Amino acid sequence: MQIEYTEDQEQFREVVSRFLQAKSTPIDVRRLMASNEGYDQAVWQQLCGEVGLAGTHIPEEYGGFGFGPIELGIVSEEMGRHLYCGPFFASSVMAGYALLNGATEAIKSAILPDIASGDRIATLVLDNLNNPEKVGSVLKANDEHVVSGTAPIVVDAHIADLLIVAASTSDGLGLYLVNADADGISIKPEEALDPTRKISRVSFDGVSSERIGGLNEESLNLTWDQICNALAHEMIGGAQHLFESTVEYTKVRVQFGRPIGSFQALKHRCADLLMELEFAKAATHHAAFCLATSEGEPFAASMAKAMASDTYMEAARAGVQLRGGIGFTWEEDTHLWYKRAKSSEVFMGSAHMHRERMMKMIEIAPSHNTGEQP
Amino acid sequence: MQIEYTEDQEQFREVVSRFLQAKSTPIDVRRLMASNEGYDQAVWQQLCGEVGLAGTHIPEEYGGFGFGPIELGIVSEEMGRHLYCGPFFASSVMAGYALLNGATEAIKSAILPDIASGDRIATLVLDNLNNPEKVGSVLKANDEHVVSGTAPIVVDAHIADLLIVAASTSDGLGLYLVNADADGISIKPEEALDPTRKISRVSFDGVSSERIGGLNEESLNLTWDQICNALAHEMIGGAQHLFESTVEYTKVRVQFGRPIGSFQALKHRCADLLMELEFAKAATHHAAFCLATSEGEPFAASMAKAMASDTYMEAARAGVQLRGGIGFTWEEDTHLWYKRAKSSEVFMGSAHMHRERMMKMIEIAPSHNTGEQP
Amino acid sequence: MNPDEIRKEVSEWLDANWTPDRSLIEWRNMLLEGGWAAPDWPEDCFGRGFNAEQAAVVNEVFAEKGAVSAAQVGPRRLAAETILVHGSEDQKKRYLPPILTGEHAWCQLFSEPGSGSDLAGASTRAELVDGQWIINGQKVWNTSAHHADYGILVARTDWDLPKHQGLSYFLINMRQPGVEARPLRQMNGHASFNEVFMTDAVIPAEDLMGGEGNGWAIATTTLSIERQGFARGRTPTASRKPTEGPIYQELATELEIANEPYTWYPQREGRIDLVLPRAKETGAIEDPAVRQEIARLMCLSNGARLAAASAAAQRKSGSNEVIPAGSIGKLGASVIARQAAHVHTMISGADAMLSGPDSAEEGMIAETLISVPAISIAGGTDEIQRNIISERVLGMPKEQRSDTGPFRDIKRNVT
Amino acid sequence: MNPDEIRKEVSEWLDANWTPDRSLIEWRNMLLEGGWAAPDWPEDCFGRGFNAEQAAVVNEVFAEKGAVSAAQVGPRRLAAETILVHGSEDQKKRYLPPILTGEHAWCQLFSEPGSGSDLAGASTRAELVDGQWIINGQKVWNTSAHHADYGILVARTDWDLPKHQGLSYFLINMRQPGVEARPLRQMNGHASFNEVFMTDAVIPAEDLMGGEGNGWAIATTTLSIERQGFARGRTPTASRKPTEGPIYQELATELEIANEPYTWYPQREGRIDLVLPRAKETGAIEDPAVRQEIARLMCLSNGARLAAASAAAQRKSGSNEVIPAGSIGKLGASVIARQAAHVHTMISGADAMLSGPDSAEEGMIAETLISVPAISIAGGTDEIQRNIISERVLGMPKEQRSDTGPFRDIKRNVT
Repeated sequence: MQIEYTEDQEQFREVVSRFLQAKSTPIDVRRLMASNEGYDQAVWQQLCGEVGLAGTHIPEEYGGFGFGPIELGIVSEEMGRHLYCGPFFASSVMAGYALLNGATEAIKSAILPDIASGDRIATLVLDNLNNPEKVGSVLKANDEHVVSGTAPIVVDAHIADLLIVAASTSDGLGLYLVNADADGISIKPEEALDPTRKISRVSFDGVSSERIGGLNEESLNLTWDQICNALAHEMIGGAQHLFESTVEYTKVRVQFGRPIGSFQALKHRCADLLMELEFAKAATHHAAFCLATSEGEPFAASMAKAMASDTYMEAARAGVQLRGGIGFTWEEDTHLWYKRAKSSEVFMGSAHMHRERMMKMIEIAPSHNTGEQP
Repeated sequence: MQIEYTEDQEQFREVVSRFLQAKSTPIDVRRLMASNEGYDQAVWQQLCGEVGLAGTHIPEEYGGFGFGPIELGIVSEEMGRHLYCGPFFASSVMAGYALLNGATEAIKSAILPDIASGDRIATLVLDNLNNPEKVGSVLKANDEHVVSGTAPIVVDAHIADLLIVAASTSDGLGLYLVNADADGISIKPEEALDPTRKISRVSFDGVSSERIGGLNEESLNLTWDQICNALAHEMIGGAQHLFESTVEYTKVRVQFGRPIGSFQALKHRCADLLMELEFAKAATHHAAFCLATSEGEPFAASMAKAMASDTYMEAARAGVQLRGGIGFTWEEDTHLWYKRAKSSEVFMGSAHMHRERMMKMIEIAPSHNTGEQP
Repeated sequence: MNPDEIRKEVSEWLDANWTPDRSLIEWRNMLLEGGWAAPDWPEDCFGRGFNAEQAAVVNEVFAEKGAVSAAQVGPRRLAAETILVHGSEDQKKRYLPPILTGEHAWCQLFSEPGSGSDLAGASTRAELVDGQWIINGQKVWNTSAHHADYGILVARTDWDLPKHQGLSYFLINMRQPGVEARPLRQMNGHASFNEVFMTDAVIPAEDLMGGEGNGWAIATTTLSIERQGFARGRTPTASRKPTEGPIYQELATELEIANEPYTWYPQREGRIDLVLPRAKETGAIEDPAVRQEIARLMCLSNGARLAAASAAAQRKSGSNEVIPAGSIGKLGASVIARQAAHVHTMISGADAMLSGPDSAEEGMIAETLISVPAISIAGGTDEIQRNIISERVLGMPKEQRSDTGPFRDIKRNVT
Repeated sequence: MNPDEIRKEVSEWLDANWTPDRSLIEWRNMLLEGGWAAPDWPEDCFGRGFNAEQAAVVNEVFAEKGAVSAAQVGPRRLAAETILVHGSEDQKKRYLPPILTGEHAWCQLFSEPGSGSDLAGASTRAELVDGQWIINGQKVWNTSAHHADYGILVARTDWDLPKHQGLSYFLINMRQPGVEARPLRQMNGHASFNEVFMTDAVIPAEDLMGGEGNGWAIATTTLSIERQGFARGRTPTASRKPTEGPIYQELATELEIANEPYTWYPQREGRIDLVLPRAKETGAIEDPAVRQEIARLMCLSNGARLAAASAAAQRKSGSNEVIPAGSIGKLGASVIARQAAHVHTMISGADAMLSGPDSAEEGMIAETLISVPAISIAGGTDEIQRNIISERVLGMPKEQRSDTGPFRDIKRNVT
């Protein structure tokens, strides 16, 4: 199983990283999280236009770069590191993958180019963000494509032009397309624990919409895995930022006449955390390679999300704790990542759901590698 | 909820402790664990005769001291501390409680005095040591009191005179009395992970026996709780010994020109362990008070066993780890307690079974104290 | 006096004197004269020398009758109990009565931006100029400082002595031009602490407490009182009687101000009380993996409660065994809060992404999730508690110090 | 050479030379002459200068053809690879060939009863008397010392220098009257280590390696080789061909002796391979709480495997990023083994009370439960690994040392 990035991929990371370092500083993040929109339109246009990131994983025939889960992982990792605020995840990742896996050819050709170019913002409306098995339990569509029900948490719906709605029908889970301003749709912005990722409650009161396809068990699970792969990368990027900044802090902060990083309790905590982080990072990169090649463990994405969840929170807890009181202040930046860690922990399934999901996959395919020593 | 020992109880502890300190040294333990019998008959007779411990919790009318779960806890705690090797737990605690809760008056009067005096050794034959709900799934008795089936793990059966057998019948769980040398019984000593507590596989090939009573759900659970209470005390005693000896070791062992106990990693590990130990000890003592008064949380014994299991193992791991290579040698005494900790962890239900059992009890009685702040 | 005698005496006294129609200050002055403002204080110092059990009876009767007691909430108690131990007669007479009556609010001025865990590394400067102490420096984490009339202050009076010896303990008037308190916002959005800037602030010579250079020893008393509070938790108790009458208005205002910084403290402690209700409401209690974690939480929280009770009983019975209830309880509170947050997260699932009044328990779950990190920092970090436990209780050897010798030569943060 | 060329050459050579009818020593001497005994060694030193990938091809072909390779198992490889780096030409010539042919077994003599984690605190004494080194002292944890012909020894040659500077590295003949190896029994009943007592043991002057006082630097090389072995795990690989013929008899005997100390090593690592089969067999896999723990274990073990692969890939590509694969892998092995033991305990329930051949997996589960504590100690404790990671990788500041100055003045254990 290949686990190395190519030189091209490393260069791509460098480009993304430089852009975000300039455009998504903690000052930008604080400004955007305090705003209603939650993103900077000019930066979004640059990101889509000049850098072209919104189409990273969208095939060239639909106006994208035609890269795969690995490059999308690179973009996501850097966005997580810099806590990028914008509709990338909702539009490109969530809506994009749902369309790629479940929409008709005509719809893909009609919509994906706008998503890839950033000209239109889409989001994926799921009525359950805990478990793919539960998707479709609230949102229903009848045979006339009238959608009803409420999705309590939809990322970036407040700025979306298009809603891609997964609703259950008499023949499984259907995908529906509606304009965000269609009659009968209510989009209510919610206070989010993590104010850097805006969420809304979206209700459908008998909304007439267009059926654009559907997701069966396999394609729903694939979509979930692909979204989790991007999310896990984002989380690993955030965890790395927290970890690195925390270690640096312990080297300069003095207490009892010595840098606190010289105290063994802190050193050992950082060492354990580095181990956890290296493991989670390797598992996450591996998930991207598995998705890219359709090889490897079927549970690779769930494993990555489970490990990223635990590791990001552990890095966040250490980030606050090792800074002491300063770490708990609003003024210090640590809490920005802490909140993203906490919110991401439960987004698209908690570690505990993903561990159970891993086990189900293993039971189906018991011969798969479970990690024993050679 | 009273959580203090009386002066009498403290003095009782002192007596028990002095006796065991003299009679159950690590040298004794090593001698007995290497022997087939696993106990010293002379010490056992002193313990039963002079000190009278075998009847601690057996009512005076049956020849015991008439003490309760608190005093039994004290005895068990000291035995755990000194790793006493002998049939106390099997005969007095396990068989004793089963008889007290489930046997007819006539049988109690006939047998308990011998158990209290140590003149006869009994043991309780359970076909399942994991979960009270599963007791009786293998051992069966027919209406003619013929017992069949195998109990894979029976403590001290190899030296028992009497077997008290719990077997399922057409009218629930029955208690049966058989002599250990009765026809059709096979007692096969097994190698035990903890050689200080001998165990055997006991098979009944259609053994005619005497029905002496039975255990309903309530009395079976009470018996299980009482045994767990004694066991948790034994475990806390062992954990305390490990903890104290380990902390002392770190004060004298020098590496890098300083006592290893001055390294913060070790100090903090010991501090965490002290906390865990204090919590588990308090919960265990509390369980005894609850059983003594029939008040308090119904899950107190399960809570104690769960906490004692985790804490004893943690103390055992630290005991080996903080001694380094020396701690892993046969020559050092730490492994004696380590093996007792590991074996006790799963005896009468693992921490994980007991946590689930706690939750079941809470669901039945949701108003019970769950430990929230006042 | 036995409990029954106390119950009789306090009941009679309240029956004769208590009415909700007096002003708060008038009533509390009566309490003070009657000896009921602080019955657990010494008889020669406004109290009756009651032990904890006896004092509990007094509180019990007050609660039953709905009678207002002396001012309790906030850092004033830390100040009062420290003054009680270390203050001069004059300081006790001047400062303790207005604390009990509620006329004076206090704050604690110990931590500095450069010395958090290392409190003894304080570098706020106190210089004796013309018979007065002139104070310059910055303090932080000062609960209620913006409402406080006075502060207990640790400042450095000698830079050539070793760090613990150069500190002195002052009682400082906060209502003076040289003192400025600014609110400090926390990651959970509350601003219950302050930063306090002192620029040529003035303290009269007589408000140095316990002698120059003894600041550290006295601060240790305050910290130990504080730690015990942490281990106990500090949810204010409510009166059992309906509370109508003018005095209750005044009291409500007093409590509102005094309690404001503490509204998120129950969330900081993990809101264990919400775990079972939420688990049942969401159905998460059906999940065996969640059940394991709830049970673990209950083990911890019951264990902590029982261990604290056992330690208290042993203290009462005068046992010699050292049980560091304060530090163990404080460390336990951290572990419990962390496990509670873990369990709440499992129970909520993706709903934990929401906060604000629409979210679970009107936002209290969300506030819990972003408040628990404070419990393992405030009042001495977990790391400091583990040092205390290992060194003072277990007697494990101290590390070689890097902060000996004259304070001015010790490496410290550039601030 | 590219893989195909190598495959061709080694295949042809084996086709021309390999037969299981030769004696082991005869065959291995041929290997040595042919340059196939250690193809990854330098060309001027019995090898061909192959990189790891190239060497893997050679192993592959040997395995396919069932050809016996040079002696591999046991501490001999630690000795050989250290001599390869630090030995004199004379030492390489004298010692390396008999290691490869299997004529000489070696052991490692580093740890002492008084210096375990603190290896540089060794106090075994080496004194130069009449042109020979006279050795006195005790070593411990010496795998296979009772079978060894030679040992790599760290001993103190100067007591007045700081501790790291007073050590020298020796190659010692174990077959002499002054050396006694006694087996040391472990808590799991195995006795795979020895204590070695040296009483006026003799080492010729030419068997000091790398110059007097350079012992610590050379020992570091050995330790780093050892750590990487830990991180990799070390289950010997088997040949793929049926193995009949006299040479296999000899080889089996060699391996039996050499592998005997390692029979419990897979148990020490937690026997992850048995987790799923046991969970299914017992039905424990139906329990969601057990499933969570199994999944956690799989996350850890896959994470460790993938992180090691990623580090190896980066090393190969010459990346500058420092990934301390050895220490992280070693620390990971501890966490994994502990979690595996936890899972095995959950799966077994009360059956974990049993051991011996009748118990689960012919006693291998029981042996696992009492062997895992070793993994976090042997080859450098978890604590030492965390020090290495935090200081060398993360660049966190070192603690003030208590063991500077002349070694004779440093506090140490009374032995």
